[in-house]
Parts: sequence; structure tokens; C-alpha cells
Amino acid sequence: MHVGLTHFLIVSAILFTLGIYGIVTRKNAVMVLMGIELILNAANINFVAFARYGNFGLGGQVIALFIIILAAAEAAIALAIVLNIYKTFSNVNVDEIDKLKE
Amino acid sequence: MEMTNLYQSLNLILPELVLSAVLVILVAADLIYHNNKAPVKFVALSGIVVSFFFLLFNFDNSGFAFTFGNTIRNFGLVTVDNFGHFFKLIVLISSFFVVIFSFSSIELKEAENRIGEYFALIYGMIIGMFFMISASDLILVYLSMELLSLSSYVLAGFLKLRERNSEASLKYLIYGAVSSGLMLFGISILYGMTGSTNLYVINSLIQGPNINLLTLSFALILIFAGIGYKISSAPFHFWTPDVYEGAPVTITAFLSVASKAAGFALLIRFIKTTFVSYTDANGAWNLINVFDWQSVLIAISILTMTLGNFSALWQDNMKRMLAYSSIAHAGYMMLGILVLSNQGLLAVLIYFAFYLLMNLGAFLVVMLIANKIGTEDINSYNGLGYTSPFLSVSLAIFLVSLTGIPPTAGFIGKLYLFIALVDAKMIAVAVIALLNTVVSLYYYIRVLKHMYLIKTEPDTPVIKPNFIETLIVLALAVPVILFGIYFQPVVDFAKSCLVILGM
Amino acid sequence: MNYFDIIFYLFAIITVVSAFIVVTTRNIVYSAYSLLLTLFGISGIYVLLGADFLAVVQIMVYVGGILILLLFGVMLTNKITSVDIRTGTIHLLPAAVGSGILLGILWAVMTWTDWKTYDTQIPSTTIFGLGKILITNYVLIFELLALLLLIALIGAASIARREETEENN
Amino acid sequence: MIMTESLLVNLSVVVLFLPLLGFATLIFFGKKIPKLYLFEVGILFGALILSIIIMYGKLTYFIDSDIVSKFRWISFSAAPLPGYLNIELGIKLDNIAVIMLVVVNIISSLVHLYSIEYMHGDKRYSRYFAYLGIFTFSMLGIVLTDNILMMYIFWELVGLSSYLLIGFWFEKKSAADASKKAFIVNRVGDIGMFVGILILFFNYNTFSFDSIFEKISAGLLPFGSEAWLTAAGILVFMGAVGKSAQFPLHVWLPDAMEGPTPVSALIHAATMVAAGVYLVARIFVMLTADAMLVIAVIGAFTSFIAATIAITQTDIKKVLAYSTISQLGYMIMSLGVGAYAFAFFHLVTHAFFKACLFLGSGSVIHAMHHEQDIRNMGGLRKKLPITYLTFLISTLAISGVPLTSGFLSKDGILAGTLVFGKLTGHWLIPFFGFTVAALTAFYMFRLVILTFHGEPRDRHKYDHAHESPFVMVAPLAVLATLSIFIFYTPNPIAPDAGWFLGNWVKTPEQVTPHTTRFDFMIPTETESHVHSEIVNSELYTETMHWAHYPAMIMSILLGGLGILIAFVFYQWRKIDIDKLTEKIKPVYNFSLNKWYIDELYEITFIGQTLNFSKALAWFDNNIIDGIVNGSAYVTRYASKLSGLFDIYVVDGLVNFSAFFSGFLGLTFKKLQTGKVQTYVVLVVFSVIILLFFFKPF
Amino acid sequence: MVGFPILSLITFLPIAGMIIILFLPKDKQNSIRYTTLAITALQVVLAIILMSNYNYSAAGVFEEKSFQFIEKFRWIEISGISWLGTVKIDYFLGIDGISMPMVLLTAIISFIATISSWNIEKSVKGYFALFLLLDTGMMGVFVALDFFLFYIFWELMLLPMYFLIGIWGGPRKEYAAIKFFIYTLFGSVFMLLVMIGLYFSATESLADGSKVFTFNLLALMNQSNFTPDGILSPFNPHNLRFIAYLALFVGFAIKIPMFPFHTWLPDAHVEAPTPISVILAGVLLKMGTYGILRISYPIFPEITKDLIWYIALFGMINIIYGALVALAQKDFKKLIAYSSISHMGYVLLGMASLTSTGINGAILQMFNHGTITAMLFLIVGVVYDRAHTRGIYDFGGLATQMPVYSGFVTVAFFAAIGLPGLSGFISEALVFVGAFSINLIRVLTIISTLGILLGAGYMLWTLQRIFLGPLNEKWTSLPDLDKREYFMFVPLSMIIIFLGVYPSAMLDIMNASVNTLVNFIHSNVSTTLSGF
Repeated sequence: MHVGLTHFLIVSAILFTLGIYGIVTRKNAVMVLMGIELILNAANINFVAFARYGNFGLGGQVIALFIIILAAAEAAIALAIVLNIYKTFSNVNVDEIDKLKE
Repeated sequence: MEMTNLYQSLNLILPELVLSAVLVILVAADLIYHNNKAPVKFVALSGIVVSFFFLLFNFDNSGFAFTFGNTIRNFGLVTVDNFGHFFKLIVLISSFFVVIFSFSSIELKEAENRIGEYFALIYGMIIGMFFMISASDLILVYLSMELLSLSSYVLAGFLKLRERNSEASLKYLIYGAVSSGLMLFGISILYGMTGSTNLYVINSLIQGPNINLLTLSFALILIFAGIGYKISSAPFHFWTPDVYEGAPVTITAFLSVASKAAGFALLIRFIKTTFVSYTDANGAWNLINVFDWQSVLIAISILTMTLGNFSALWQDNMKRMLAYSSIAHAGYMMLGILVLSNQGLLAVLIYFAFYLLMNLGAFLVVMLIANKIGTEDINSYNGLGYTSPFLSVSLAIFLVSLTGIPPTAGFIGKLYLFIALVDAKMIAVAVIALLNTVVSLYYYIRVLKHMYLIKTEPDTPVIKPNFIETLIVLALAVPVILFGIYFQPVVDFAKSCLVILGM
Repeated sequence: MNYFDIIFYLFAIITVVSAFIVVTTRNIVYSAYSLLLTLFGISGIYVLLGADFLAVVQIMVYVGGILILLLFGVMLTNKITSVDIRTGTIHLLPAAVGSGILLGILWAVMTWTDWKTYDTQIPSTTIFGLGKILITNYVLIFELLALLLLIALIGAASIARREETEENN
Repeated sequence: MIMTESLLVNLSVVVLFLPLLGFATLIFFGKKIPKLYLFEVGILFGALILSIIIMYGKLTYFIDSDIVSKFRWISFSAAPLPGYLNIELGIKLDNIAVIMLVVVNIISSLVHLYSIEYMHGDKRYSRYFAYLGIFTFSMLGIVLTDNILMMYIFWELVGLSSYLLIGFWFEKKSAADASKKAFIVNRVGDIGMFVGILILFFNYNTFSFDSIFEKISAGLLPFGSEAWLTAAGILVFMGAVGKSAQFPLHVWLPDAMEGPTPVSALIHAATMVAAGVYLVARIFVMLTADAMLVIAVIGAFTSFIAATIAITQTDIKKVLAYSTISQLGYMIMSLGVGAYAFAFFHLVTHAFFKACLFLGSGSVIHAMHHEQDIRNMGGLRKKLPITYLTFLISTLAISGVPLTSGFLSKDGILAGTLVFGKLTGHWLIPFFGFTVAALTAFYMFRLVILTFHGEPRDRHKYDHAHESPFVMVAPLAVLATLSIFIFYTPNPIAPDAGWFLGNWVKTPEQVTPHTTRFDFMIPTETESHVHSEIVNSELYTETMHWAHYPAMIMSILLGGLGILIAFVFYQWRKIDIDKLTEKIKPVYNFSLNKWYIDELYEITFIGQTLNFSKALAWFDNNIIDGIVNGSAYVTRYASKLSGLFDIYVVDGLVNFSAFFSGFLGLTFKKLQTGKVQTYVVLVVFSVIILLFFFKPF
Repeated sequence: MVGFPILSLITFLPIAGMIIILFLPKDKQNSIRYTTLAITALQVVLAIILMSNYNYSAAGVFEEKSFQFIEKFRWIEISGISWLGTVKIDYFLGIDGISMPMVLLTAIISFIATISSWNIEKSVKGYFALFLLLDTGMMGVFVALDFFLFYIFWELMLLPMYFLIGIWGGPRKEYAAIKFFIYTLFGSVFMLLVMIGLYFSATESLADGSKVFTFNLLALMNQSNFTPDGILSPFNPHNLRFIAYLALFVGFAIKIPMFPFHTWLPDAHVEAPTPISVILAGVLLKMGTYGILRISYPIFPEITKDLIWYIALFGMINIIYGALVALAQKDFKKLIAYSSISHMGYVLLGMASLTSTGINGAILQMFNHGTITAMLFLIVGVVYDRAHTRGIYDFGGLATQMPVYSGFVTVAFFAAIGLPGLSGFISEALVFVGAFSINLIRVLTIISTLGILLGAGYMLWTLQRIFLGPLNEKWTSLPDLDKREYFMFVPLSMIIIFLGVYPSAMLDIMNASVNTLVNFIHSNVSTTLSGF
């Protein structure tokens, strides 16, 4: 079987799933952020692959570009928040930060 | 793209441009005025007023902005229409109140020197919302949502060293990032199926044959997860109570009204533009038969309101209670969407107009009380009705209105929703919603119970709002009653805002 | 099986395996470095998909920016006594079940769908095209992103900046 | 004086409202103006004079026609359902009405007079006279009405005044109990009467007696069936059962003796209790044979029960009370057997001598300082000669000794029962009748002997006893005089030879269809009769003649026997009464305890109703409210789970369904763990679930 | 009087009073009280003016032109969108023979309740402000002829009532208040749904010939106004009229309160302060039955006719059940509360008959029950004020101590028992006469007559336990009525006696309307039931 669109999509699917898995299971906030990055990348692969095989022009790549930039911005904010959490709680274990509940 | 087109486009997004400019000015002003932040506040407030006027001038101005120029893609990234204007108005008005609230918030006083950043981030939110409201391209939707989200993540944790602020911020961040990630993945699949991210283009393409419905449904549900998170509808609402409770009350108020409004505008536009083949003479929307939006919305709406109401019963924290209440209200408002008709849309618009007043009002009063007693615990409201009659009466009005009892505006909002439901012959849904209303009475009335029915304790404080605060409370409370009795202007106005450019 | 396929599988395996390590290893530093590999792999896939500029951006922004940020995050939020910084896991079972089902669905979605595909053209450089499209069709988004970055800047600074008054608390 | 119909009507209206005027005056000004009660007494005597004028006018000028005057009370004009509807009230002056008018006024005014002294010094003196006033008003209303609705209205008002008067000394618990009992027991009968009225009104669309009778005689039966006519008759009769203290509703009357003695004389002997008899007389013409039989049996049985109870009672008023019940049973029985005129006659004669007896007993009680137990009396004839004399005359009358009024009326009734027995084969009724005659003579003389004869058993009280003053004695004298035959007929052995029965009171012809009557109640139309007042069949007239002397002889013999036994037992002490009672202890106790009827009611109706109401109240508090409130268990469960749960919210909340909301609320609450990753898991699962729910395939 | 908005005046006068009170300083308690008194007195005057100008022959019910004192103008009008049509809501007031007695009752009871409120000491200002707001709500319900307006007034009462019970009530006031609120809201949301359903099912022709959907009750009564496909339209073969009727009925039944929706009533009554109990029993309960007569009956005549047996059945249950439960009560006020349930059963029974007599009786019973029960609650209030207990067994022999009071008690109790000569008798008798004339419910009627007996049972028993017998030593210092209390009892007693003797004074007012209503129901239904 020749490598085609589906193969790329499956890679992205696996990345997406792993991203979700990582977000849910990791205690460390930074690790959770890594999971988020995986999801974004999975989406990016989709965009680029679809654009390529569907002959949709450069739209997909531009979108991927935007998302990369966005990811950077998000990471910046996210890490700032994580640092702040660390200052407040002295750890960054997401599951221990549950003062707000009911 | 030609210059005329660009010029026209810029003309159409003039309010957004004004806001962006003010944002820059704010940043500059913040740098200039190091010690005295009053000018910054002034800039923030006046920026909103100015863009408000621009919005009004722009009111009946509608069209597509940033069109791609070629024939198939002559629908632009941005659709400016009265529907959008309505929601932008909601956003601006609530921003106006939130900015004013911020002036008197005790919480924010401790971060006085960062107030410039605070307002800048609020502007970020506003701009994000504006684009969310009028975006007709999924990528713009996604990015504006992210703009909104990033600003609000920061604002939720704005008071850095407060535990609950930081926690709210982190939770909001993770939850938001996942949701938007899901949405983005959904968008990417949709893109793969249609080759476009433009709603209008997608609309025309999914009408064609060979659409894999499973894939489409999957993509749509992922996208809905993103939107559902913004409007905090179940089962994507989990962040809401925690964040609302943790965030500064001004931000909570803002999130509960403006952010929700933007989310609803997006949801409505998304469904209306993408999935409606035509609107018939009776105002009913004829869905393209690819996805059963109605069933999904019915299920989610009922789940949302039930969950919101029943959870709110248990809450002792006012903000948290109002958070659940706002979840329930999201459920009510979805009732207006799920009938898939202009009738329902009208109901949503009317509801939002009133929701703006009563919810902001409730949060404002909660904040004024918290300013004095330092807590939002309902149990500490005991006897407030006697020591602080003005605030208590106002809060009572807002809560009664939220319950939806005449003669308050909340009743009219509900009335229109139910009118839409009955007109669409969805009696069973209406009954469930009405029973929910009855349930909601418990927790709203419980606040009144604490304020009035429980004896004044010796340490019950006397809260006297200052002149401006009184004025603002009145500005919210009086219309709640007034529109409850004479609601024609609001309905007339909402009626003129039903125009969604599209199919 | 031609070269294209082999290269694809190579990159795909790198990506997937390293991603798997990212989310499973208990050592945070390992995890971070695996992410580096993943991002490289993805960059390679971009190349295979004819997105040369994107591949470069991927490496520059992700590897050069985001990953470094993450590493900083790891370092700043842990007592760096050794490189062996471990982290716990939670929700293993529901996460595994959920991810499994999700993957199943995705697999089905990706394979069953009759994607519209065309013969792929010989890739050519995309920089000019991208550049043009950025300042025409997507100019609004471009500007919006600028705004977004500004907000991110303000936000991040606002949070991370040390406040003397607040420090005193 | 020229009597016109309208004059008579106007006068009767004046007579009707005079006592009410007295009532209103006394209620509002009684306390402030001293001696106002004299005004009330004066009013009553005025009313008496007027009523005598009315009787004179009616019986002189309009003896054969009834005077009816109506006015419209409520008008529903052209109502679509049930058609036209007007409720009219009115006054009907016929012979029995005007006679009753006089009787009521005589006794009432005498009682008023008597009470001046008897009630002297009571702290609610004027209130007492006010109540007497409203009673007289109500009673006159019953007498004068021409329709059954108004009858019912005044019927109830009489009940009210009776309630007020029985409970006049409400500080005594027994008095308060008795008044309540009287009212409620009466209400039981009234319900029947009310339903009967409903049946009549529904079918005839009128309340007027005359219109109803006209329609019945025209062949219109209730719901087209004779059974319903019977039912209507019996139901209305139930009213009489209550008011006239017939079995099984007789239990209130003995207790009613808790009221002041003049009240007992007026209400519970002479007038109010007679209202039932009057009512049956009013509806007599619409009674079917079956209904009459029921009435006769109830009457006979009542008279028997009451007589058997009376022989063992030791309270002077109780004896008289049971005697009253017994005599009322006589009257009812008499109506039931068709001896209409004799029933009414007995009503009148009984009114006088029983009032006399009660007032006499009042005099005794007054003299003995509120001692009522006859076992503590004795020998009082020396101390109270006038009282004794009048009391004795009345006792002779009630015992049916010749030359008294009682002899005349009782004889007629017994003859009527004999006839009835002969014509229908129901011999039990005459048997009861004669037995009771003997018993009556016995217990009445027992009473007289124990009270007035022999040696005083309570010296102290005896020594202080003295004859009552004039205002108390005078009424006794008047009433005793009225117990002499001469006022009713010139021939002491032929009651119908006189004006009373010969001219004034005649048995009316029934209006029910012939098939529903006793044969003897169907008039023979072929011949003209000498005794034209008896409109029954010839056979009946003949049998009546046949029965006249046997009945008279038997009643004299039985009465004499009863008297004799009484003397043997109590005066001459030939037989030790205590030993005798010891021998027949169960029977004695049965009688002494009034056949245990009160206890039976207490256990069954009253007790069970109360139990049922308690059960219902529990049911209401726990089940009805509980269903709505959610079961207590769930409430507990829910509040246990959450200490935060505000109890009032729970209670209020669960007004819908505690389980639902409690469960839901808790589930939702569980979901909100505060751990963001949990939320994410939930979101992922939600997405998956949503997909499976809304998959398009 | 033509053209003068007297109905608006009588309705909104209390609001004006409320505003005045809000501007009065808190410590001027007496001015606040006198203001309220003046307002309610003025209301009584206005009600009397209304009555003296009332045309006895004009029927109303379904015909706009025979309503009186009509005020009608467009309140909300939204037009201009094709698919929406014109939305209009009228401000439409008017009275006929069904509402006139209720308006009078409301005015009188408010006035009496004001006098009775005199000794309220806690937050006087808030109390009287809420009281007046409640007054407006009550009055509005009885004069509104537009469903929307009706609903607004209906709900307007909830909140003041909640506070009045909740703040000035007894020990379990919060529970009682929330229970009242929830129950009523539960009922009224269904009413809301039916209201909307009706709105979409019928159109009204405007002056310009266009047809618009309408909330106008009179237009909804005209079956020819219904659209062919409206969900509540009789022309629609799949209409939901039956369900809507039930929903509406539940809404009203809760207010009556009808078994098994009655459990809020004892709680609310027991906890409410005396004047509020008076209002609650005197006026609020009447709204349920009034609503049925004004809305359910004429709009759904055919279903009404199908259901009369059930209505009568519940009437009977109310009568018997209420009385039996009352019999078991040990709390004086609770007993009166249950007696209310029993007495409202008569109203239901009378209405179920669908005859002029029955409905006349029912409305008269509404009025009479209003006055009698008001008096009974005042009686409880008087004794509670003095003795601070309501336990029936705590008393005894009060008649000796308080003779004047006991006199009024006797009048009220006997009126409640249905003693002739007092007003209660006439209405109960008419109810029975009316109900008895219908085959279908005759048996139920006969069973219901037991209520007369049970009523006498619990009332007299209570009278005996509290007022008769030896005086309980504890209460030898209880004072008799003072002047103020005297003034509450005298007018009510006068009304009770007057209507007992001359019921036509009230019956003549409603007669024409009731006849028209009965005619209307029967002529609108083609099927005939046995018994008619």
C-alpha cells in the first residue's frame, strides 16, 4: 500500500490521542502543556496533509503557520501561569490544585 | 485584493479598529503614567464609549469584509450584520459596566499598579469577542476565540498571589486549551472534507453528495465542544463554577455575560450560516440534512439547565451559585436556538438583553457586598436586608428577574423563549424548562431568605454604596423592572437585529 | 515501497514513538527531550507534504522557542537536584479507555472517509505563495495574530513579573 | 273588628318579629339598661294577645281556607339551567298554624314570666332573655312558614337558640357538652331533611308546601318513582327525628336538661321538640304508606325506649325528659298511623301539661337549692302546696286519667293505633302504645310520690324549702288549668265532639297517588259523611268508631294499673324496690344506662369519626405532604449526605421530588471534583457519547 | 363615570400608596399605618362607587361590550416582520358580575387586614409597602381581561406574599413561605404554558381587518377565532386542549387549594401573621376558583363539561377531607385553615354543576367564605395576640372572660357552619341545590352534605373547647376586644348577617353574568351529557 493521505491522517490521529492521554494522566502541569502541544501539532498535520492531497492550495499551510504562532503565544502565557502556580502552591501538580470544588 | 475592497472592509470593522487602537493607547498610557493610574482608567472607559458610538454609527451597515476576491470565495472572513451588531452591543455595554465595576473593586485595589495591564487584557477580550461574533471563517473563529481565551486566562488569575485566582487561571487554561484543541482538530477534519474554512463555502459544499456523515458528525461535535466550552453548556461546563468562583468578581461578571454572548453569537452564526439551506416564510430554518442539530441541542440544553439548576441548589458561595445559575441560563438560551427559527433567534436576543442587565446587576451587588464583608458566602448575608436595604432590594430584583417572575425583565425573556418553543410545538421541552424554572426558585430565593428572613446579627455590616455605585446599580435595576412592564422597545430593537447575512 | 514511503514511515515512527514516550515516561526531562524528537519528526512529515517553509518554522518556533520555554518551565518549577525529575500519573484507566475509544473512532473516521484526493504535484517552494496570501487574503488574521502576541506578551509579563508590593504579602 | 287576610298576615308578621326585636334590644342594650328584660316579657305578652287575635280571626272568618302570602327572596330571572328559578318566602296561616302560634306564645310568655324570678341574680340575666327572644322568633318562624326552605332556615335557627340556651351555663362542662351534642345530633337529622328538600326542589322547582303538594297530586313524582316519594318523605322526616328526639337521635334531649329549667320547659318539652311533629304534620299529605309505616314504627319504638328508661331515672328533669321523648314518640307514631288530628291534639295538650311539669320541677329545684335528685326529696307537698297541686294535675294528664286533656288526646292516639293494627295487621304498634301508657302512668307517679309524698330524705334542704313566689306559681296555675278537658271539648270522653277536633283540626287528604297509600287513607267519594272532617275511607271511620271505647277502657285500665304499681312500690312500700332491682339487675342497669345507646354512639360513630379524622390528619401530614415532599427517608438520606444542605431548602426542594433533585444534585456535585483533568476526561467521554447518540447512521 | 379610569385607579392606588410609604421616614410608623389605612379605605369607597354605578343587566363574560368600566388600550405592539405577524398585548380591564363581588371583597378584606395590621411592630415600613403591593396584585387579577395582564398580576402577588409570611411569620415561617412560593409558582408555570399555547391558537380581528394572535381572554372564548392548526384549537384534530385544560386547572387548583395540592395552605396559614392569613384565606384562595370561572370554563367549555364529575369529586373530597382533618387539629389556626379547604370544596362543587344556581352559589360562597374566614382568622389573631398560644386545649371558658369577643366568635362560627340567617347558609344551599340538579354528580352532592354535619362538629367542638366550660385560670387577665379590634369585627359581622338575610344584594350583581356564562358553556358544546 502506497503511502497516501490516510497514513498522514493516522499519524495525526495517534498524536491527537496521545496528546489527550498525556493531558489527562500527567500530574505535572508542564507535562500537561506538552500534551496540548501534541494536539495542536496533530491538527497541523491534518491541515497540511489535507491541503496537499486535496489540492486546496496554500490555505492549509497558512493555517498551520498561524497555529504554530498561536501555540507559542499560548505556551508563553501557560508557562507564566504555571510559574505563578508554583509560587503560590509550591508545586505544579495539577491534581493537587483543587481548592475550588464542590 | 483590491484597495477599495480593503477600504470597505476596514470601514466595516471600524469599531474593532477603534478598540485595537485604544488598546495600543492603553499600553502606551500605562507606560507613561507610572504612578497615577487614573488616566489609564479614563482611557479604558472612554475607549469603550467611543467604540460604542462607532458601533452605533455602523449599525445598519452590513456586508462581507475581507473577501477573497475569487468567485467561489466571495464571502469574506468577517460578516458584518445587525445580528452581530446586537451582540457587540451586548459585549460593549457589559464591558462598560465591568470597567466601572473595576473602579470600585476592592480586590483590584491591591493590584492597582498593574491596572493598565488589566484593562489591556480586557480590551484583548473585547476584540476577541468582536471577531468571534462576526467571524465567518473557522480559522478566524478559532484565533479570535484564542485571543479571548488567552486574555481571560490571565485575567482569571490576575491577582497572582491569591490561591483561588491562580488555581482558577490554571484550570481555565488547561480546560480551555483542551477544548480549543478539540475544536481545532474538528476544524481540520472539516477542512479536509470541504477544502475550506469559510462557513459559506462549507455550506454550499456539504449540500453536495458524498459527504461522509460520520466524519462530519465527529468534526461538528469536536467543534461544538469548543463552542460549548465558551457558552459553558453541559457537558463542557466543568470549568465554569471553579473559574467563576476563583476569578476576580469583575472578570466573573464579564465572563458570564460578554464571553457567553460571544459564544452564543458564534454558535448561532455557525449553525445558521453553515447548516441552513433556506429560511422559509414563517422564519423557520431549513437544515441541510447532514447533522441533527435539533436533537443535539435539545439534549444539551435540557442537560445544561437541569445540571445548572440542580447543582446551584447546593452552593453556599454566591459567585459559585451564580456560576451554576449562568450555566442554567445557557441552557435556557439554547432553547431559543434549538427551535431553529427566527422566532427562537428573536427570543435569544431578547433574553440576552435582559440577561445582561440582571446578571451583571447580581454580580455587581455581590461585589459591592464582598467589598465590605470580604466574602461571598451566602450565610454571611444574614440580615443584610435590614442593614443595607438598597443593595438588598436591588439584589432581590436581579434574582427575581433571574428566576423569571413577573413583573421583571427576566420573565419577558423567558416568555419569549417559551413562545418560540410552543410555536415550534415542543411542548415537552417547554415543560421541562418550566419545571427547571421552578427548581431555580429555590436557590435564588434562598439568598433572599438569608437577607430578609434571618434575623440581623449584631455584626451584620451596614453597606452604603457611594454615589457612582448607586447610580450604576440603579442603571441596571430600574430597566429590569421597567422592561418587565414595558418591553416593546427591547423587542423592537431585537427584531431589527435578526438579520444574519447568508443563505 | 519507494523512498517516499520509507522516509514517511521513518518519520512517522519517530514521531509516534517519541510522542508515546513523551506521555508515558515518568521522567520529565526524558519527556521533554522526546518531545523534541516528536517535533523533529513532524517537521520531517511537513517536508514530505511539501511544506518546506512550515517545516523550518516548526523547528525554529517549536524547537527553538516553545520547547525551550517548556524546559525552562520544568527547571523553574522543580528543585533541580538531579536530571531525574519524576512525575506521577493519574486517571490511567479512564484515560487509557477514553483514548483507546477515541483512537478507534479517529481511525475509523480517517480510513473510512472517502477524502477527495488529487494527484500530488511536485512540491515547489511555498514561501512566495505564503507570503502573498498572508498579506492579502489572511491579512486580517495576520494582524489579529499580532494583537494576540501583544496580549500574550502583556499577559505573560503581567503574571510572571515580580511585584514588590505583592511580594511583601 | 274587621278581619281581612292581609290584616292577619300583617299581624302575624308583627308577632313573628316582635321577639326578634326583643332579642336585638337586649343583646345590644341589655347590660347597659337595667330591667330591660321587662321589655322583653312585655313584648311576649303583646305577641300573645296578637296571636290570640289572629287565631280568633282565622278560626272565625277563614276557617276553611288557608291564608298564604309570599314575597320573592332570591330571583335568578331567566336562568338557562335549571330554567326559571325564584326562591320565595312566605307565610301560611292555616288552622294548625294559628293554634300553634297561640300555644307557642302562651308557653313562651309564661316561661318568660316564670324566668323573671327563676333566673334572678344570674350574671347573664339579660342575655338569657335575649336568647329566649330569638328562640321564640325562630319557633314562630317554623309555625308560620309556607315553604320548606324557610322551615329549614328557622329549623336551624331554633337549633341555634337551643344551643345557646342549653349551653347558657357554659362554665359547666356538662352544659357545654350538652349544647354541642344537641346541635350536632340535630344536624344529623337536618342533613336528611336537607337532602329531602333537595329532592323536592329539584323535582318541583319550588319550596312551597302547597305547590309541591299540588304537583304531587297532579301525578308528578320525584324522579318519576314512588320509591323516591317515599324516600323524600322519610328524609324530610329525618329532620323531625332529630328535632323531636326520636330514636336513634333522641340522645341529645336528656342531656339538654343542663339548660335552665324554664328553658327545658319551653324548648325541650313544649315547643321546639314539637316542631318535628309539626313538620311531619305539614308534610303529612305527601307521605306514602311505606313512609308512614317507618314513621309509626320509629315513633312507637321511641316512646317505648324512652318509657323504659324513664322508670329508673333519678334526676327529676331526666325523668321528665324521657317522658317527653316518649310522648313525642306517641305523636310521631300517631302521625304514622294516620291519626293526624290526634297527634296534633296531643301536641297541644302535651305542650301545656309538660310545660307545667317542667316548670313545676323548676319550682322544686328552686326550692331545694338546685337539688335535682329525687332520692333526696320527698314530702315536699307540705312545703310546696301549689306546686304540688299543679304538678299532680299535670301528672294525671300525662298519665291519661279521665277529665284531663291528656286523657282525650292519648285516647285518640291509642284508638288510632288500634285501628291501624286492625287494618294493616301491624299489631306491634298498638302493643307499644298501650304498654307505654301503663309505663307512663307508673313512672310519672313514681316521680310524684318520691318528690312530694313520704318523708323528706334530706332534712336540711327540706327545712329550707319554701313555696316559690307568685311569678313562678302563676304560670304553673295557668298551665295546669289548661290541662283540664274543658278547654278542648265539652264532653270529657269524646275528644272529637269538641271544637278543637271537630272544627279546627281535620285530617287533610293525602296527595300521594292512591297506589302508595294505605287503603284506609283513600277517601270514599260516593257518600257524604256526617263526620266530614275525616276524609279517610268509610272503613276507617267505622273502625275508628269500633276502636273508640276499647281503647279508652284499656288506657284507663292500664293507666290505673301503672299508678297502682307506683303506689305499691313507693308510697306503701309493699314491695322492697331495692331487692327487686337487685333481682333484675341487668334489666335495671340496661334501663338506668339508657340502653347504652350513648356509649354505643361514643364507641362507633363519634369514636370512629375521630379516629378516622386523626388517621386522615396523619395521612395528610405524612403521606400527602410526604408524597409531595418526598419520603422522609430520602430527605434524611439527602441531608445526611451533605451537611451543607440547608434544611429549608431540602424541605422546599423536595416539594417536587427529593429523590430526583437530591440524587441529581449529588451526582452533579460528585462530578465537580475540582480536578481539571477529571473534567477533561469527562469532556472526552462526553464527546464520545455525543457521537454515539447523534451518529447519523 | 364613563371614561374615568376607575378600575386602574382602584388597582394601582395601592402602588401609589406604596411609593408614598417608601418616601416616608422609617420611624414615622403611624403615618405609614394611616397612609395604608387611607389607601385601603379609598379602595373600599371606590369599590362602592363601582357597585353603585354597576349595571345589573349587563352580562359580560364573553362579550366585550357588556363588560363595564372597560379600559382598553394597546400596551405592547410589535409588528413589521412577516413571519412574526403583529404581536399585541392589551391593557384591558373590565368587570362583570363574576368579578364585581371579588373586587368588593378584595377592597373590604384589604381594609380589614390593614386595621388588623396595626400592631405589627417589626419593619413597619416594609410591611405596609409589601402589603400594598400585594393589594395591587390581588385587585389586578380580578379586573384583568387580558391573559397576559392577568398572569402578571397573578405572579405579582407571589413575592410580597413570600416576604410577608417569611419575615413577619411564625417560627417555621421560612418553610411555610418557600412552600407557598414553590407551590404557586409550580402551578403558574403551567398556566404560562397554556397561556402561550392559547396565544398561538387563536386570532383576533383588529379594527383594520387584520387578524393577529391574541392574549385577549374574550377573543379566546370565541371558538370561531381559533385557527385551524393551533395546538389548542378545537379545529385541530390533534389538539392538546385536554392536557392544556388539566395544566391550567392544576395551576388554579393549587391556589384554591384543591386536594391533593392543599398541603401548603395549613403551613402558610399557621405561620403567617394574622392579617396575612386574612388576606390569604379571604382573597387569595378565591383567585383559583375565579380563574377557573373566568378562564377555564369559557375557553374550554367542552372539556369543562366532560370533566364536571371529576371537579365535583374533588369538591366533595375537599369538603369531607378538609372537615375530617380539621376535626383532628389541636392548633386553632390550623383548624381554621383546614376548614377553609373544606369550604372551598363547596365552591368547586357548585361550579361543577354548571347550573346558574350552582355557580351563583359558588361565587357567593367565594364572597362569603372570604368574609367569614377572614373573621375566623381575625378571631384566632385576637386570642393569639393576648395568649401567645393557639393550642385549642390551652384554653377553655374564654366566653366568661371576653364576652364581646365571644359574641363575634359565635357569629363567625355559626356562619361557617352554615347557619341560616348568616351568609354562609345561602351559598351552601345554592351550591347544593345546583349540584343536586345534575344527575351525574347527584350522589357526590349527597355525600357532600355530610360536610354540613362535620362542619358543625369541628366548629362547635372548638367553640366548646376554647370558649365554653370552666375558665382556665391562666387567662383570668385577658382583656376583651379593644376599639380597633371592634372595628375589624363589626363590618364583617354586618356583611355576614346582611347577606344572610338579603343575599339578593350580591346575587343580583352576578346573576346576569352567571346566566350568560352557563348559557355560553352549554351552547358552545354540541354533545350533551346525561343530566342536562
